[in-house]
Amino acid sequence: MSTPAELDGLTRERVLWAYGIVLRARYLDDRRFILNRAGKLAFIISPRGHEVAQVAAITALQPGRDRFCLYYRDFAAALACGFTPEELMLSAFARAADPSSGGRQTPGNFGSRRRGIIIGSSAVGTQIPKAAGIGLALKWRAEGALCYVSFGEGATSQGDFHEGLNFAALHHCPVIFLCENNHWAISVPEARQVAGPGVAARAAAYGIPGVAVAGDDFLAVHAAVRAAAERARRGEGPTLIEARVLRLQSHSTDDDQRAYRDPAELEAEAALDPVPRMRAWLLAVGWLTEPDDARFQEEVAREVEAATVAAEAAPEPDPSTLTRHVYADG
Amino acid sequence: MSTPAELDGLTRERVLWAYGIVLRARYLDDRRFILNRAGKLAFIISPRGHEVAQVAAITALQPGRDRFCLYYRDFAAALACGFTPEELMLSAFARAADPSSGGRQTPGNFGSRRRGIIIGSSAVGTQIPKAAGIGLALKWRAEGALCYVSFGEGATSQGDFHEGLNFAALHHCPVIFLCENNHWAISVPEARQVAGPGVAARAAAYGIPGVAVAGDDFLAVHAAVRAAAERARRGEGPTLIEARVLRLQSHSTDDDQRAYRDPAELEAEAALDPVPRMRAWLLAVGWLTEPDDARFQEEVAREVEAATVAAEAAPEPDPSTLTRHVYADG
Amino acid sequence: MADRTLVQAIRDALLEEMDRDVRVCVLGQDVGLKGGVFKATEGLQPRFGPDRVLDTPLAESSIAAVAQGLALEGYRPVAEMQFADYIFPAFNQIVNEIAKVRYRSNGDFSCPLVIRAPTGGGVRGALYHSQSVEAYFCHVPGLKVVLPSTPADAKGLLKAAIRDPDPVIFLEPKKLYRAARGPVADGEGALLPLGKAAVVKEGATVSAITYGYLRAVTQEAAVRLEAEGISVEVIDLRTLRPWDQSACLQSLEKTGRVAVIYEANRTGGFGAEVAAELAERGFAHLDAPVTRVASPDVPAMPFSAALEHAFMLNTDKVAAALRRLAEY
Amino acid sequence: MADRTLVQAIRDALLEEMDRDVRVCVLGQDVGLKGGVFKATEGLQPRFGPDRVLDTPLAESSIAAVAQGLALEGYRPVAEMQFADYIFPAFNQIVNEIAKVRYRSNGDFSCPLVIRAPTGGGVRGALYHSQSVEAYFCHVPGLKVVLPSTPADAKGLLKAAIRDPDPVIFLEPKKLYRAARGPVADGEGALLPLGKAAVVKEGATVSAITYGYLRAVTQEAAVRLEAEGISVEVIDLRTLRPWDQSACLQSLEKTGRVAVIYEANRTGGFGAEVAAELAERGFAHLDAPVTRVASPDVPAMPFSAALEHAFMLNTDKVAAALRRLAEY
Ligand SMILES: Cc1ncc(C[n+]2csc(CCOP(=O)(O)OP(=O)(O)O)c2C)c(N)n1
Ligand SMILES: Cc1ncc(C[n+]2csc(CCOP(=O)(O)OP(=O)(O)O)c2C)c(N)n1
Ligand SMILES: [Mg+2]
Ligand SMILES: [Mg+2]
Repeated sequence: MSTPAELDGLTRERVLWAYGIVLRARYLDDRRFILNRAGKLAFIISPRGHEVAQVAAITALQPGRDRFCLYYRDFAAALACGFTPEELMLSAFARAADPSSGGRQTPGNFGSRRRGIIIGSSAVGTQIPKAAGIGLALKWRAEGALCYVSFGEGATSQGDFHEGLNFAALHHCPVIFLCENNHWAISVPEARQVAGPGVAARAAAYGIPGVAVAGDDFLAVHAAVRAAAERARRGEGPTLIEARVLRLQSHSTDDDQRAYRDPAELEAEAALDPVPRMRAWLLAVGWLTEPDDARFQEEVAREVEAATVAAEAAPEPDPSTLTRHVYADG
Repeated sequence: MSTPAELDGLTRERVLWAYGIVLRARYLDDRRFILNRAGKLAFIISPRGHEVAQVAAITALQPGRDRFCLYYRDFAAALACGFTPEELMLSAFARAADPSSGGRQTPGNFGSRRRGIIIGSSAVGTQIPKAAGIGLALKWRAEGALCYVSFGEGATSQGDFHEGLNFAALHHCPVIFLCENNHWAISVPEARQVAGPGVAARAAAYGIPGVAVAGDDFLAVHAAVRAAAERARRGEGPTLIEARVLRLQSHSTDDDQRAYRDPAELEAEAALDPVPRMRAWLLAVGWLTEPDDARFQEEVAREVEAATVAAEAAPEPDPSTLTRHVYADG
Repeated sequence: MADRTLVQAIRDALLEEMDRDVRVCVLGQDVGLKGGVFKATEGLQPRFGPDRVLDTPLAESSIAAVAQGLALEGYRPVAEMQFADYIFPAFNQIVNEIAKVRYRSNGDFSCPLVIRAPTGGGVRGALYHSQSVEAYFCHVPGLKVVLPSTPADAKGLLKAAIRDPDPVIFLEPKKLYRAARGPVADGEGALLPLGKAAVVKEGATVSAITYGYLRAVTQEAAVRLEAEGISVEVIDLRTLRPWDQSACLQSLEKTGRVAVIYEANRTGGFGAEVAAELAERGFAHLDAPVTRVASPDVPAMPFSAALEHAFMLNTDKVAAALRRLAEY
Repeated sequence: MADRTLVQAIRDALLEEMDRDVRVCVLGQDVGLKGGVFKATEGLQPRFGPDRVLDTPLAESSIAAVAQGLALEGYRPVAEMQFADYIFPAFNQIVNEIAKVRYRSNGDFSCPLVIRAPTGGGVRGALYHSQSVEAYFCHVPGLKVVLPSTPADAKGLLKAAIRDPDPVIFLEPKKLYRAARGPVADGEGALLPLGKAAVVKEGATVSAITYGYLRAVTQEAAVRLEAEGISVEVIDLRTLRPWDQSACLQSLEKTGRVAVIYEANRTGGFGAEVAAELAERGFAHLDAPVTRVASPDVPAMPFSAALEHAFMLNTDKVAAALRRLAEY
């Protein structure tokens, strides 16, 4: 990992804030798994292994100004965009107060108009050309805002990936396409998914920059996204970034990856968990001390517990609301 | 244009055969336009400007052994694959004996099971991933056959283009993807259609060879397709070829390109008609003499006239057949 | 009141709405200099520029998706699909995305946009330029579906669709683009509400409920039957989702006999919905079965003039069906 | 006769057909080592290898297109769409290509393939893992549509679909994958013809026509009503295109009262076709309106257990509707 010399405009405070988000994501995830095993949460998609890449990317952007088309694994990114732990727990419990969908969608479909987080769906890849359209609008409006859209490497196989990149490149839309390449789409490995030299290399087909970065390298991801953002804000068009990450959990709580993956590989990957690595890096460069970290973690644990209690106690959607919001007048 | 030294396995006889096909395509096209103006043919899509590229490509393949997924502009390619002038006229007149569809489809949707010409549709781009599937079957069968699929540069914008290339590349399917890039999709110019460095360059995204050739250079197109065919038959997978051609007519008889194209450009392109250029080349290298050519053209004109007369006189489909062939038992 | 063809009325609606509201923009294949393959956007690009009248790549999924992105950002896009037959690559974006934006966000987001497409046959368009696709969209909560049949309706309903807060699939009977001509009001006076049927002709014996190209055919059949002493009430639905159930039921209660006449393949067509609903809600008033008159169940309309003719409903076929119903 | 769950019966059908005919192959996302997200293809890849049981990229349009290519070359592909909600990216390939191959080639080509997809709700799958999509395909001439509801039917009909000379959309009610269990025959004895409904329970007062998950719900409602003295005949359509009109009409003629019960959104659902056709053809025998009982017109089934429950039909709702109909 890099040293503070490469910080590229980042302050210690900002990096520690990002670390706090990463910790919240991890603590929340642990808590959700316990709740899932206890039969209290029906379905979880874990960001485990992706957290550092997600938070590093969002830290390079401007929530409130920019637009975000997140995908179902972007749990840590959603926190970085401003969702609170309690809000995400409301969504996990499908409570009425879930700000994304009032309990209508599975957790992982993040949306908040005031935060610029465009409501997603579970249909893989659909957000990619949609982001091109949002980018076109932002270009027309010319206020320097951009649209960030993320997806897995599996999504790059969809026709919508191609159509979205072609459109955004043609019209120099201010869009950052970020692929969180964890090398698996449920049980399908990258080798049976992505023909050719890899995701980042596909940018060249559209005449736009393609950048591959190690997703556990906070500074590298941050720098790539920051460069892409500057390019976008200058009106030079989109960038495709491939952050190489690990999927340290099964695809979802409905999956068990031991059925199709090599145990030795799983073990080796577990040792590469980016969260302790980020912590070790911050300790090494002296931006974090062990006692500070302990205090941090305690705070986060308390916050997550409070969020869980509050969300669990929150009311379910009223069944009479089932038919609302089909049209404007309903 | 190249000289016979580059002939790459082609005999004089074979090239003259190809020239004959090119002439037939042109004479038939001229005849169809007259019939269209006379109100006898409802709709034509002209191959004008594409003929040499089409015939050069097919001449490098093995009709009868290989599969062909042609698109609506592949009139000359259809002739090269074995359709007779009379058959194509039957299709233009929507006669019952039209071998492609018995008058059910607009002319240009070529199909003939015994000739390996896979029945197409008018929906742009759908043939591309279908060809990947055919290629997979041919790979499994391992008899050295390949699938040739052609399309315009407009079709490369469809998601199906991406999905088809990705699949064929992943599975090393014996497929030749040939883009007839005439720089226009009806009125949309290539610059508003294809982002980045061009169609051939997109092959790299899938790790397959991408080759751009001048579509009026018979030998160049032939050599590119021949190399792709050898590669495919060796089991090394697909190739993407971009043949740069001119659209010397409006998109179809429903279009008038003078409404959206620069008159000077149209005039300049008319001077580059590949058919007289092929003739000039053959005369220059001595494979064709003026008297032979005159005799050729006379023959072709007679053949086209006979085809027209026969097709016009052929019976229309019986209305009672409307509901046949919806399912196997009907 | 100007005299306009249906396609001119469409163009007028686009032009007026773009003049009225800078958020309105148009996108699609060949909508720019060419003005669309049917000339529905003719002259718009010179007037509003290549951004507001945007020639897109040949990729319907992204056309729908880009329109959606623009709508989410506050624009009012009108996307053109060159033929309704080519809307299917965009089906996922329309059904899974556009239609569900409001619902899935619990009302936080909306997606006001219009997708226009020429529909139906009778112009020798063959299998891929003749399809009637309305049924696919009428089954999708979150979408509205409009299918006008006169220049005045086309203009008034397109203006309303553009101003509607929800996504509208706007299907235009291509056979009528130039064939239908009539008086059309200017500006606000042209506006018509979505969801209201038109009683095209009053009658007492049979109610003929139809839409699109078949409105004119049904009117002709009604005139013919009038001479035979059969009084036909002709209703043009105009909007298919939501459709005007009360106007149809009112007519049913008067006549006790209903035919639903539509151009699509019979099985699973939108006429099934109309027939099922009216047969259920109007049961007590029916003197004869609610009858469907539709196209045969073949994959699409063939190119051959003979086969096209065999496929399409016409005045003879519709009159015969209405006569049978009156005599039931 | 082995005792199998519905998903096991599906797997058995695939395995037997692959054993029987080397042209049969399976493709889709995660169908390989994982055996599919519902385990419908479990154990097939180890047995038949990674070609005949092919893990595809995450791209439904190409899954359909590749299956089509294989079918055109004489293979008998069975493609899996991971959820019916994700079949829409393939809509163009299915509707414009696969369904029309035979027709547009005037019978020269055919396209025998099966597309399997888990359908329907009730498993907390939310908006994008619960949709009922049958109506979209039932409107498409050239396609057949099957939607079984018992292990024996699932096996028998899947085997028939694989052997059918035409393309079949095979929808599997995911709520029943493990919940439905019953005796299933081996090999050829399991085969069932497409297009035949099953009279699940005879009855005299009301005909309840249904399919899929709601077959069991309707049976429960029928048992409950029997205790109240209302005799319900329950018919499971099993195949939706072509559907068994004569079995339904026969029942209608007996009872004079018909309810069509389906899980999809009411408007434009396949039940509209059944209701419209029966109300038209059975008119003279009807003592009450043909009644539709369906899900509300909201874009899809929400995640929240409370909202999911509010969305779904259940024994109470179906019994209430049947009671009303009997009392009409
Ligand atoms: C259109 C569509 N097809 C299939 C699915 C089912 N599905 C959900 S996630 C997933 C794998 C996605 O893999 P990838 O894009 O690599 O993202 P990751 O989950 O690895 O982060 C699949 C197949 C879906 N949601 N949408
Ligand atoms: C899916 C689809 N969308 C739109 C059309 C209408 N259309 C027919 S040909 C064409 C242009 C195709 O251009 P290109 O692929 O470059 O081929 P060319 O005609 O130039 O040879 C369009 C837009 C279509 N046939 N199919
Ligand atoms: Mg992945
Ligand atoms: Mg072109």
